[in-house]
Amino acid sequence: MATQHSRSAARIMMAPAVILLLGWMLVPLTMTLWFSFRQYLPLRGGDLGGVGFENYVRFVTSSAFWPSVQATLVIVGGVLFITIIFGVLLSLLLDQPFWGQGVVRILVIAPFFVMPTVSALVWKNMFMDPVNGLFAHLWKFFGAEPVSWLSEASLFSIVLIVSWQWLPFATLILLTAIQSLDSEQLEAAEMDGASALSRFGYIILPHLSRAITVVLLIQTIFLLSIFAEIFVTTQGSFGTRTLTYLIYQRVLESQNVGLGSAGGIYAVILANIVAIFLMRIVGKNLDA
Amino acid sequence: MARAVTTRRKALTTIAAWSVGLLIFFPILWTVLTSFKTEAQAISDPPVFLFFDWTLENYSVVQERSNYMRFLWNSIIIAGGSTILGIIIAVPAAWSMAFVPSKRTKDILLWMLSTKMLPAVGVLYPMYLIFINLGLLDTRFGLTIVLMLVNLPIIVWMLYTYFREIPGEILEAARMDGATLKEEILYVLTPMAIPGIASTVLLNVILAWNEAFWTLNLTAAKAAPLTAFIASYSSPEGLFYAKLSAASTMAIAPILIMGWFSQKQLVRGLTFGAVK
Amino acid sequence: MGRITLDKVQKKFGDVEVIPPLDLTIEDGEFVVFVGPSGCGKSTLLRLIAGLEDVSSGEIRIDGTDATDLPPAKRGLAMVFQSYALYPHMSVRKNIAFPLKMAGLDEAERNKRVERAADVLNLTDYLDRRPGQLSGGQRQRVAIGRAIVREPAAFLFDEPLSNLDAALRVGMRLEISELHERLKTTMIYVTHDQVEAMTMADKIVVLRAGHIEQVGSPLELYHSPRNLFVAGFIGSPKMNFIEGAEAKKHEAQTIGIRPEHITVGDGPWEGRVGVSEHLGSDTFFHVHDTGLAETITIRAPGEVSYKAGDTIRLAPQEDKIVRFDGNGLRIA
Amino acid sequence: MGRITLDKVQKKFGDVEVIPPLDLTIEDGEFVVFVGPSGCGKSTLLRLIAGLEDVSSGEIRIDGTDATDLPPAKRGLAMVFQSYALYPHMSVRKNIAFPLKMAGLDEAERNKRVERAADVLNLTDYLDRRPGQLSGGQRQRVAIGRAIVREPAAFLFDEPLSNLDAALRVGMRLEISELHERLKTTMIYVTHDQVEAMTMADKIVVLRAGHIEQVGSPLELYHSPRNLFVAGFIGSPKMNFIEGAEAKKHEAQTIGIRPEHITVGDGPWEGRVGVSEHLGSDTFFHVHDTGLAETITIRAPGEVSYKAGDTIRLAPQEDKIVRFDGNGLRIA
Amino acid sequence: AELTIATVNNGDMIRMQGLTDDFTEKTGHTVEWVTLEENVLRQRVTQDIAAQGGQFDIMTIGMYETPIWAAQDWLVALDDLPESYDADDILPAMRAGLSHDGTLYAAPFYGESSMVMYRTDLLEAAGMEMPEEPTWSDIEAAAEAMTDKDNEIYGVCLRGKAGWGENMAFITTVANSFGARWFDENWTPQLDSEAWSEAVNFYNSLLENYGPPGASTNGFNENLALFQQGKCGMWIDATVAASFVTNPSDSTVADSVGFALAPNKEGVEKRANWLWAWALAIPAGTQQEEAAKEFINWATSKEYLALVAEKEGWANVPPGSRTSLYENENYKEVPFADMTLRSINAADPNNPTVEAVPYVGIQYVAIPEWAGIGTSAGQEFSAMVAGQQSPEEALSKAQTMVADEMEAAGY
Ligand SMILES: Nc1ncnc2c1ncn2[C@@H]1O[C@H](COP(=O)(O)OP(=O)(O)OP(=O)(O)O)[C@@H](O)[C@H]1O
Ligand SMILES: Nc1ncnc2c1ncn2[C@@H]1O[C@H](COP(=O)(O)OP(=O)(O)OP(=O)(O)O)[C@@H](O)[C@H]1O
Ligand SMILES: [Mg+2]
Ligand SMILES: [Mg+2]
Repeated sequence: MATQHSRSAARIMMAPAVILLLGWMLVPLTMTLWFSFRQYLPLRGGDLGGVGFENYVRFVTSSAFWPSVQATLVIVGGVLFITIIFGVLLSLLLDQPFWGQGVVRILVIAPFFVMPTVSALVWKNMFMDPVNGLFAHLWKFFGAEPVSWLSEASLFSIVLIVSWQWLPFATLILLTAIQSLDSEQLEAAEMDGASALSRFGYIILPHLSRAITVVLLIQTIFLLSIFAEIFVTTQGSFGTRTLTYLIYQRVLESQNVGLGSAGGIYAVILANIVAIFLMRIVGKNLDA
Repeated sequence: MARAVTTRRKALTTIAAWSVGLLIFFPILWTVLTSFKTEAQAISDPPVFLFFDWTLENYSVVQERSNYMRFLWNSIIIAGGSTILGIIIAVPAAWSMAFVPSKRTKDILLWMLSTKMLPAVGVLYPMYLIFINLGLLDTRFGLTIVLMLVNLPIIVWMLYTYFREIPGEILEAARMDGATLKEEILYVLTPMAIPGIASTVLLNVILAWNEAFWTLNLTAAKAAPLTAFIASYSSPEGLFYAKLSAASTMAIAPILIMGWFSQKQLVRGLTFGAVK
Repeated sequence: MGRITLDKVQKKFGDVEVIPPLDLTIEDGEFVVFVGPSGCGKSTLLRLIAGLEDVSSGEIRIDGTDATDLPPAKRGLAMVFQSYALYPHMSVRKNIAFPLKMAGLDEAERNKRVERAADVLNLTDYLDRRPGQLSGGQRQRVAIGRAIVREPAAFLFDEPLSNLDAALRVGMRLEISELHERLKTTMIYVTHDQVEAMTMADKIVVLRAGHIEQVGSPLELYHSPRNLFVAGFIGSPKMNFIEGAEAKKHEAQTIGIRPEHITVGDGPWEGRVGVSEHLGSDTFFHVHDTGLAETITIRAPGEVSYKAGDTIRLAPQEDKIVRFDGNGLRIA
Repeated sequence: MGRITLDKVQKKFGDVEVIPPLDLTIEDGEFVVFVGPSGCGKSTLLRLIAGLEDVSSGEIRIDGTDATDLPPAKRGLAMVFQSYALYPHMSVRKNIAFPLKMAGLDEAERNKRVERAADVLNLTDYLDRRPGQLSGGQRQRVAIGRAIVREPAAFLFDEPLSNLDAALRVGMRLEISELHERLKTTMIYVTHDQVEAMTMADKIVVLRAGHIEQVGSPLELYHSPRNLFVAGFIGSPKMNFIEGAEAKKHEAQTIGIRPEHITVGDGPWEGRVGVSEHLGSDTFFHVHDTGLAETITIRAPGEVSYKAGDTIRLAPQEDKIVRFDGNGLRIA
Repeated sequence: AELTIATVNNGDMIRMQGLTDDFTEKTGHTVEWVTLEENVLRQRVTQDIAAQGGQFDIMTIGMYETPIWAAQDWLVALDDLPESYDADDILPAMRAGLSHDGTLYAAPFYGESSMVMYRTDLLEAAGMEMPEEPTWSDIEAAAEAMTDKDNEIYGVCLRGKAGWGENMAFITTVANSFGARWFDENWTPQLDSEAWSEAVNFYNSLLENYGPPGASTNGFNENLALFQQGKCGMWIDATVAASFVTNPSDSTVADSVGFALAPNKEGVEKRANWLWAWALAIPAGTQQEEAAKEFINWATSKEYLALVAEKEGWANVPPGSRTSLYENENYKEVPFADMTLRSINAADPNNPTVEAVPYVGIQYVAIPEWAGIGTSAGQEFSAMVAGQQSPEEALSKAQTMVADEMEAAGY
């Protein structure tokens, strides 16, 4: 496959994608880096001069910073946890023979197509509203005090909404993975005397590890930057201010571009820490 | 494993699977149902499920208020355009990675993916300035480019995983048969990878369709897609569940229907090389 | 112990009867091979015995007790799969120990048994590798190891060698035969390769479309095939079949003569040499235009050499000619 | 025309020299087979000739002109891949026509040529099917068809039969041989199956670790192997090698004798029968405890039968004994 | 020419969209509407104006933005509108709030203050009456009397949703009416003052005891929906809400709503009413300045009011912008007209608090940092209403945060 000719062709064909992405990454990022060292306040006339690392210091020392990192990690972690656990269970269920598999699959996949904005609006208003929401009706029906989900259990609610959107994705990937398991392996385990639970633990789960890694990677990429769900539901209140949202507030609400840019650089660093960490696992798992 | 599954067990599984399926689908179903209610029925206590006076009023209200077709058309153009553009750029790149791998291939791939982790808000301001200078604000072209760039890493990765499964021998055969590189990709690789390309296209149309940050921030009137349409409904005054439901239904229906029709393709391809 | 009896065992998939009711007894310690063309039901039969498929009707007895409804693990049988079905994420040691772990043995005991099995199978050096790091033959042995440690009443093999290359296949064939010599455990072995069947079996069961065509020792099948199907299936290169006048002479519808039973030189038949295949030890000539059949294949010693197009005369060994009637059954 | 000359051709992957500088000439019209153990560089050599890999140094000439830097398509060679590499999305017709289309032929001409090739290969009825709807043998033929239509200077085959089952393999082997008879085009054929090599080749090139061990006709290799490696590689079952006192007697470091050249009965050697393999036509005995080598394999006629443990006497045919010196080279 | 107009998705604006044809007919200009939810709108237009994006020819902005943007020369002055426009007809309070250095920079589309809306039927049933100028004690007493949680009737609905334009607008007016202020004359934050503590504690206990569940996520729209469903005894909010709660097609309690001035604390002369206008402004640098002016001339004119009155009835006319409207005989029949005007007139953006302050704005502080400060503080108070922290904690966090922000902004 590898003649000199094809190698140089490969380099040329890779170039557009690499150059575009490099530009996409570098140009705005460089500008962000530049802003982050400036006192840049558009509402006060724009660039008011360099301030060294002041923005950086201010951003981390602000009382909102660590809680926002924590909220980010809780949301990402929570959604990953829920989607993977339920994704595995659901894919096991859907892998069994039953009537109407096609239809159920259509039902399960549907949330994936829903815009984040729409799903957040629907959940917030029609389900989680403490007076008119369906949950409130349900709670009242069982004689319980309705919960104001978005304030009393804000992080949980957001995790729930986001999980609902991503569960189909996890389930589908895991289901395909389960279906790709060589049935002879399960039979061998059965011959070896493994119970259904042992077969799950010793055969199916290890087989799924690769798929789980992929779910982990892709979802993390998307979850680190969730925005619409928070913007629509809590606007960052009740401890749901993620790093992304905090930066948004700095840049757009306070119109402090310098400070926000410093936050952006921190987010890039956080993303890269997570990325390196993920790539380690994924790289290893994808090789095997 | 192919032992006779008892009917009893199958029935139980059926019940369980349908229950879970309906539970997951319920929010969407409820939204669609609510969109046909009057506002009063939408908040009635106890909630009415099916037995209400079905009305199309909400849809006409929504349509009156905003030109749905224009938003829809923009969504189609932007989602479709960015995907097609992405595919055109990604196919050669994925070909290179899959068939002429080098020591750096994997690093490049992971680097590409990592660009997706950059927080969009962090670079919004610079992007806005760039767009102003290039005159791309509120143009479908500009948005198409941005969404293409946003999703390019995913496209490359997906195509790469499909291409890797295509035996290199077939491309070599084409080469022996006298095909040039272009012909090799056009006549042999692409047709063979159609299922993979199809699911890549689908996934990216969905991602682009639902992208709500750039589409909202870089458009005004002319290029605004459905995400902007829904942004004007997030809280109209007074009772609004039914109207919100109608607008939501209109925003998600096209992609939902497309997704359902092509779900086999999508599911088959949604594996990112996770399954081998 | 490992006497397996199938009593009117029948298997349907939906409406398709893959195995029509069938009786078969496998004696303790026997090496029985199921052969037959692809899709004839060999694997299905094996899986019925293993308990991986339910019988549609009939009874399976193992050592006299009814096992028809026992789950696979309870039947005391071990199976080696065509794909080996090794657990890719476990080391060789863990793979082999898996059935023991499932049986609840403690670790010390497990290790002891695993090491004994590894010793028998020459796997000691590979115990800590993953299956992905092993060659085909080694994987094969791990699969056997996993079967051995359970000390089963019988081993079931489903085309265990079909994924190996020719040279390795010969080696593994010998290893399995030797293992059987040593353990004297009942073995049921599925293959569609008749060389394997011939060289390994105590008893061959020839299947066609779920029916048993013949049961017998390899040489019985070679010398006294019950019908045309068995005659054609057993022996390589294939038996030559001749119909028409020549068959009439022997008062048969069809006569069969194996390539190794035709000598070149003076004889009643004449033909033109087509392709000849020199193996060194032997040469196979494909002879055309004999007026008997399209091609007559003969086996000659390695030294014999003809060019394509040469005309040669052939002499069948009259006593080796097999006769078949109109129904394809051998006339004794 | 199809004379291919390799002149000091060398191939490195990174720092690993897979093919050390090597000379080889393939004459026009020859059927040359590359054999050798897995990983010895057969495929690499073939791909160098095809132009799918760059040579690290040296020169490849086709019909006298330097082809070293020509792209694959320009070399006028056609290749049949192990996996057949058919285009799954094209009909058989389109598959076969693809090289013609790439060469810019018009449709009428393409169809004419495709139909001619299909005729030769008995594919006419399948022209409108997709490869996925064909059996292994048919796919094989389509792959050959795609090679034929280009009327190449030479055909390159890389283990084209290794994906087929045993029975089909024999059939296809014959077909390819017949094709060569008919077309008389140069063919280079890679296999690791020595039966294929022996039966098909005009000339066999035995490779080991990128080195050419011997080049010669099948019978030359069988009768006069240049060294221990070739002697062991060619012939099935393998030649028996004996060292020590017995070899000394023949003034050699090692002597070799093929299983078919040892007769059972009265003779100088004695041993205990181990596994015996009954093929019907022949029986192979693996004899232990001869004091000569761990196992001596012998081939006896099908009728001969001993039980495991029997003691038998063996007589080697003295004139067939091959002698090797300390370096493993045959002593002429 | 084609005008691109960014606007908020409230009823009056939507109604204007429906009437655009009239404008096109008269002038030949066409209009592209970008209708966005309030928060999204603010973000979009601020972003666009700050970066000089030039995406819009007209922006819908509020009283808060106008003076700040005008100071940056980002807006086109509206001092050359034709005579017929009658700029002097604009209510003086509105005009003051939308001007910078005495020049009008945004034309009010409608204006509002806040007032008390209450259920006359419930109050009657409780045997009470609402004075036209209630104090906070009156409010508390009425709330207690009307609350009937078993029947899902909550005495008072107030804004709890975080946001400078949501809960902070209301809380700031409460604070004003308790005699508190955001900053002293040296821009030192005053959230640690006694008055603030009193105000916030009062607000919190009112919601805690008599408010609906989930009050911490209720904004204008949520409360409106609750009130229309008959679930609120009282609601203190924007005067524009009056037309919605009295509209029988949307409201179940349309004919039993009473109005009163926003309350004050006994002895404090400032009432808790705010002043706000959604106004149309033209960003400097637009290519369509002339056409944009024509549009503003049309949309905020007396004729427009008449047009709406003709098509939709007087109750649906955008209120609060013009004196002439309140002098109109037909409009005087609208039940809330008078109270709206009184509320608006009671507000004085240039003099919002008891003690002197260095800023203008009643329910906001007209400095660029306010949006950030207000929203962050709003989140603390929202968390307080959700029961996640005490008023004291909320105040002290807000105080620290505001001090930080002010320092960062260089005060
Ligand atoms: N789960 C199943 N459902 C329906 N039909 C089946 C199933 N499993 C096997 N069959 C059918 O039963 C027949 C016998 O299959 P089986 O696998 O036993 O053949 P085999 O002799 O093992 O063939 P091979 O040599 O190809 O492995 C085939 O026709 C096959 O198509
Ligand atoms: N692209 C490559 N990069 C590095 N090493 C390679 C590459 N291709 C082949 N090799 C190495 O070159 C040697 C020869 O490989 P080749 O494929 O030619 O063997 P082969 O004789 O065809 O073996 P087989 O019979 O298994 O097909 C092997 O050791 C192989 O690992
Ligand atoms: Mg089988
Ligand atoms: Mg090879």
